[in-house]
Amino acid sequence: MCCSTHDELIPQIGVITAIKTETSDVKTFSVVLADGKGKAFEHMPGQCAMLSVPGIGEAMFSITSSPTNTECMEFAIKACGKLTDYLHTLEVGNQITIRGPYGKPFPVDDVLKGQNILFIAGGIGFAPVRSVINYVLDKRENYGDIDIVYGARSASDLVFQDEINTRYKNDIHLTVDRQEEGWTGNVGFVPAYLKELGFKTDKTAIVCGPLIMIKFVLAALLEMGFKKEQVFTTLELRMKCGFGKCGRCNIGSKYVCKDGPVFRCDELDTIPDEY
Amino acid sequence: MSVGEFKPLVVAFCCNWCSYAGADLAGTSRLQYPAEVKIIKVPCSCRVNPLFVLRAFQKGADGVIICGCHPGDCHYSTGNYYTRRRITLLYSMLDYLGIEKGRTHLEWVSAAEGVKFATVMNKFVEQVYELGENRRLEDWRCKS
Amino acid sequence: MQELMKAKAQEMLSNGSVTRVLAWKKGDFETNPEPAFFTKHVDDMVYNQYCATNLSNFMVGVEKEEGKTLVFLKPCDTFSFNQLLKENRISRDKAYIIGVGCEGVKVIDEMQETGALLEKCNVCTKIKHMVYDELIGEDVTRRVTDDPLTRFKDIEAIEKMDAGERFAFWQGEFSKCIRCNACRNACPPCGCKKCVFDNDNYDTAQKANVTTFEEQMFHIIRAYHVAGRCTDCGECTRVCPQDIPLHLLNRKFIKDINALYGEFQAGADIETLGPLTDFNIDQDAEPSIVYDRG
Amino acid sequence: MYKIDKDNLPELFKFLTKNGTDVFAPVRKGNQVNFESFTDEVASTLDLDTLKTVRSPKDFVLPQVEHLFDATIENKQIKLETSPLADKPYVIFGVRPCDVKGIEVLDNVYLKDPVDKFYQARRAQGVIISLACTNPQQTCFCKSFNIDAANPQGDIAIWLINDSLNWKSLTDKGANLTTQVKHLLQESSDIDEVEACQKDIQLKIDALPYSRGLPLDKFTPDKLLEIFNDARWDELSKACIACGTCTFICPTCQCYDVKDYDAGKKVKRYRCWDSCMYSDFTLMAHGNSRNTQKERFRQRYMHKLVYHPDKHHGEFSCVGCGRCVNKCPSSLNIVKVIKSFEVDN
Repeated sequence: MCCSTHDELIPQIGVITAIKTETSDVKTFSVVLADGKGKAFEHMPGQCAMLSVPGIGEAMFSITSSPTNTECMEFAIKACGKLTDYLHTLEVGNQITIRGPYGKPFPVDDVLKGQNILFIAGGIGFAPVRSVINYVLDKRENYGDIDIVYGARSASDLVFQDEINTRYKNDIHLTVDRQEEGWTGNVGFVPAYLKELGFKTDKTAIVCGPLIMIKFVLAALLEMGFKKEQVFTTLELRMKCGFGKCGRCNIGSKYVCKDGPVFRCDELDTIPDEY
Repeated sequence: MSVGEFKPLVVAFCCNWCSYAGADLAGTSRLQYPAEVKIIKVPCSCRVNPLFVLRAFQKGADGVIICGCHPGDCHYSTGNYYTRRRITLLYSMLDYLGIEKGRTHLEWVSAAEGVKFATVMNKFVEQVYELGENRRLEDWRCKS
Repeated sequence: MQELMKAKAQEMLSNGSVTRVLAWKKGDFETNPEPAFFTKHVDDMVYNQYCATNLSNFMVGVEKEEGKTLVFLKPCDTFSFNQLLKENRISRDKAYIIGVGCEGVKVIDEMQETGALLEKCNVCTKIKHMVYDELIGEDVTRRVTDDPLTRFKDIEAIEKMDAGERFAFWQGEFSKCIRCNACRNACPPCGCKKCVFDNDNYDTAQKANVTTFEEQMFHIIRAYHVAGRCTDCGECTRVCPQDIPLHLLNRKFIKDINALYGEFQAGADIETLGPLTDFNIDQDAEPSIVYDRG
Repeated sequence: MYKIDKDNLPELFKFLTKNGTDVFAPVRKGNQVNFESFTDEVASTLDLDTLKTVRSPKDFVLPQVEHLFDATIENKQIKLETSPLADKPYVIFGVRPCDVKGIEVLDNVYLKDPVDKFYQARRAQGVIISLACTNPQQTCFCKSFNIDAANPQGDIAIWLINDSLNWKSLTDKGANLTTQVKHLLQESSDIDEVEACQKDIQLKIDALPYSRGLPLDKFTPDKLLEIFNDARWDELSKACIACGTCTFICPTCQCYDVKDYDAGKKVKRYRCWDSCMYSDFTLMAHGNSRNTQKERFRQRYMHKLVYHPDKHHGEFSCVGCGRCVNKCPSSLNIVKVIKSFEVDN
C-alpha cells in the first residue's frame, strides 16, 4: 500500500498521461505517478482507487485497466458531479492525487479460473468489467469461453468503442435502449436481450451497471437457470476513507469499500436492501 | 507581517447603476482613491447578502463598504430600501458581537458623485488603516 | 388537563375527524416526554411541565401527508404556527389546533428537576393563543411580567460592555459550539430545504467549526436568516447541548427591530409584513445609526 | 496503591505540565463541565464531583477536526505538506469507566486493519487516569453493557473517598507516570476502604432505573435482517429532528468526513466528525441510499447494536454513558430504542 510511513488518507501525486473521449460525457484518463515511478500501486480487477483534485473533492473510482497493463492505470469517468465535472476539464499533464487500492477484487485467480465467463454491463458499468475482461483476455489460457453482453442508452453512449470493434469483437453482444438511425444491432434492455440470447448455465456471470439493471439482470439470470452463487456484481456507495473507517458505505454490517465492492449475489440476500 | 507594513484590503460592493458608475466617473475624472479598495459589482445593493460581507472578511478583507443608489433612486425602485434595513441590522449585530464599528460602512453614491465616491473611499480606507489588521473576523487559514 | 386532552384526542381519532394526533408521549422518566404522533390509541400521551418541544415545527413534516392533524399547542407555540402559516409552509385547514395552557417549562438535568424554568418562561408575555380551533381546560397560563422590556435586560447588559468585552464574551460562547445543527433543525422559521451550510457549492459547508471565524459565521448567519421571523420561542437555546445562549442573538435583532421600525412580534398574525420585507421610505434610519450610538 | 489529597491535585498537574505533559481534567464553566487543558486559572474550578462531562473524552483521540495535509497547486504541480502526527504526551484525568470503554471501542476500529496513524499517534501519547463513579445517576446504564463503574479501567484507576484519591496503576504506561510523580503521592494500603467504596458503588448502580436489565439479547447479528426490517423504526424515528447532537456527544460515534477548504494560496484537507443523521451522509451524484430520516435513524442504532457487534466479536458500540438520554432535543435515545424491541413482533 501507499506511503507506508504515513497515514492511509495521505495520497500520492499522479499525473494524467492520456485522455480519451469515450462518449459525450465519459472520458478515460490514464494516470501514472508524477515522480516517474510508473503506476501508483498494483491492483486486481474490480478494485478501486480514490482520486482527488485538492480543493474540489475526493471520490472513489473503479480502476478500468487490467493489472496486466504495466504502464499506467486507467479510469473511465462519467461527468455527473462536482469532482467528475472538474476532472473532465483537465488536460494531459495535469496532476491529481491518487490512493488505493481499495476493496475486494473479483476472484479472477481462484473461483473464476477455468470457468466460462459471461460479462454483463450497462452504461458506465462497463468500466469495472473492462478490467476483468482485459485480464482474462491477457491470460486467455486460464479461462474457458467468454461472452460479453453490453447495453447503453444509445449507440453514442457505448464506451470503449475501439476495443468493442477489435479485441472484444467476436465475443460481444451489443444492445441499445431505443431504435436509432444507423444502428443495426439489438434494441432493448439488457435483461430482455440476455434471455433472448439464452446462455447455457455452465457460466459464471459478472454484472455491473445501474442498480436497477443489476436487479433485473439477476432476476433474468435466475429465470434462465443460473444460481445466485454463479453471479458476481459490484456495488457503489458514497465513500470517504476507502477502508472501513468513515462509516457511511455500509450495507448492514458490510462495508462496500472493504468487504465489497464485489459481492456474490447470494451474499446480497444476507444484507439489508439499502443500496 | 509587521505593523509598519500593514496595507489593508478593502472590499467595496457597488451597485451596477449608481455607485459603480460613480466609481467610473471618479476614474475618468482622474480623482485619486486608494488602491486598497477592491470593487465588486453587484446588480443592486440589496443583492448583498450578509454572507457576502462575512465571506469578504473571511477571505482577508480588513474593511467592507457597501455602496448603492440614493434612497428613491433605485433602478429597481425599492431595492435599496431593503438594503437600508438589512444592513442596519447586520452592522448592529456585528457591533453587538464586538466587531469594531469602523470596519463596515454603507454609503449612497450616485452615478454623478465621482467626487463623493473618491472622498468616501479615502476616508474609509484611512479609518481601516487606523483600526489596523482585521483580527476579530479573520480566518487564519486564508492569511498564512 | 392531561385527561381532558387525552379524552378529546381519543374522541377525534375515533370519530375520524382527524387522522393523527401530534402531542407528547410518556418517556422512561416523568421528565423526558417526546413529541409523538398518535394514530390509534392515546394511552401514552402526557402533558406536564416537561413538555418543552414546540410542536409547530413538526407540522411541517406532516404537511404533505394525507388527512388532518390534531395538534396541541402552548400559547408561545401558536406564534410559531402562525409564522409557518404566513410562510406557506403549512396549511391551516390541515390542522385542528387545541390550545393548552402552560405554567412554564421546567429545566431538567440528568432527568432531574433543577428547580428552574426555561429562560423564555421567566420573561414570558405570550399568554394568549394566537391561533386555535378550541381551547381546552381552564386557563393556567400565568403572566410573568407586565413589562415587555424585561426580556431585553440581558441584551442591554451585553450592549453596555465595551467592544473587547463583548467580543470575548461571544468568543467564549461560540467556541463551545460543536455544529450539531440542533439549533437550526429545532427552529421553526429556519426551514431552507438546502441550508447554505450544507451546500457543497459554497465553502461555507464545512460541517465543523475549523476556525473561530466559522463559529461566528454560522451563528450570525443563522440568526440573521430568521431575523424578523423569529418568534422568540427559545427552542435554539433549549436544545443546545453546549448551553450557548443563542436567544441573545435572535432577541438582539428583535430589540433592534422594535426600536428602529416599530414594535413587531413575529407570529402575532399572518398579514403584517415582516420588518425585513417591508420599508418606510421616509422614516427608516440610515445604517450610520449604528456607528453613531455609544 | 497510592494516595493523594484532592487539594494537592493542582500541584500534581502543575508538575506534569512543567515537565512537558499536557493535562486535561474536568473543569466547570457555567452550567457545564468539560475536559479542559489544565492551567493555573482553572485550578479553582476543577470538578471531580460532576459525573459526566458534556463532551466525551473522544475529543483527545479523535478530535472533531484533524488536519491531514496542505496542498498547493503551482504550475500544474501538486505539492502536499502532510500534517505532523501528535508527539506531545498528555494525561486525561478523571475519565469515567464508561468513557474508558468508549475509547476501547474506538481502538477496535481505528487501530486495526488498517491502522489509522493519526489516531495511533494520539493514542500512544495519552495516559488515561480513570475515576470510579461514586455517585452514578439515573441516566446511567453502563451495567447493561457489563461495565463496572466501581472498577474503572485505563492506565491508572482512582477512587475518590472523602476528598482523598486512591491511586492504582493498571498498565505499564500508568506505572511509568506513577513513578514520575511518586514524590507527590503517599503509599497506601487502604484496600479495605477501596473495597467498601466499590461495594457502595455497585449497590447504587444496582438501584438505578436502567440497571434492571435492558433487553440487549434481542440485538444479535443473526437477527440483523429481522431487526432492520422491523416496522417499529417508523414510529421510533418520527420525533428525530436530524441534528447531530447524539452523534457528537457520544463517546463511541466514530464516523468522519473528509473535506477540503480552499484558502486561496493552499487547500487544506482535514477530516471532521460526521453524523449519519445528516442527509448528505450518503448522498452521491446519482442519489441517496438513505433517503428518509427513518433510514438514517435506523443506521445509527443498527450500527451501535448490531453491525458493530457483528464485526467486533459481539462488542456493542454503546457504553451506557447516558449522554444522549440527557441531551437529545426530542428526548429520543438509545434506551428508548432498545426497550421498544423488548417484545417480539
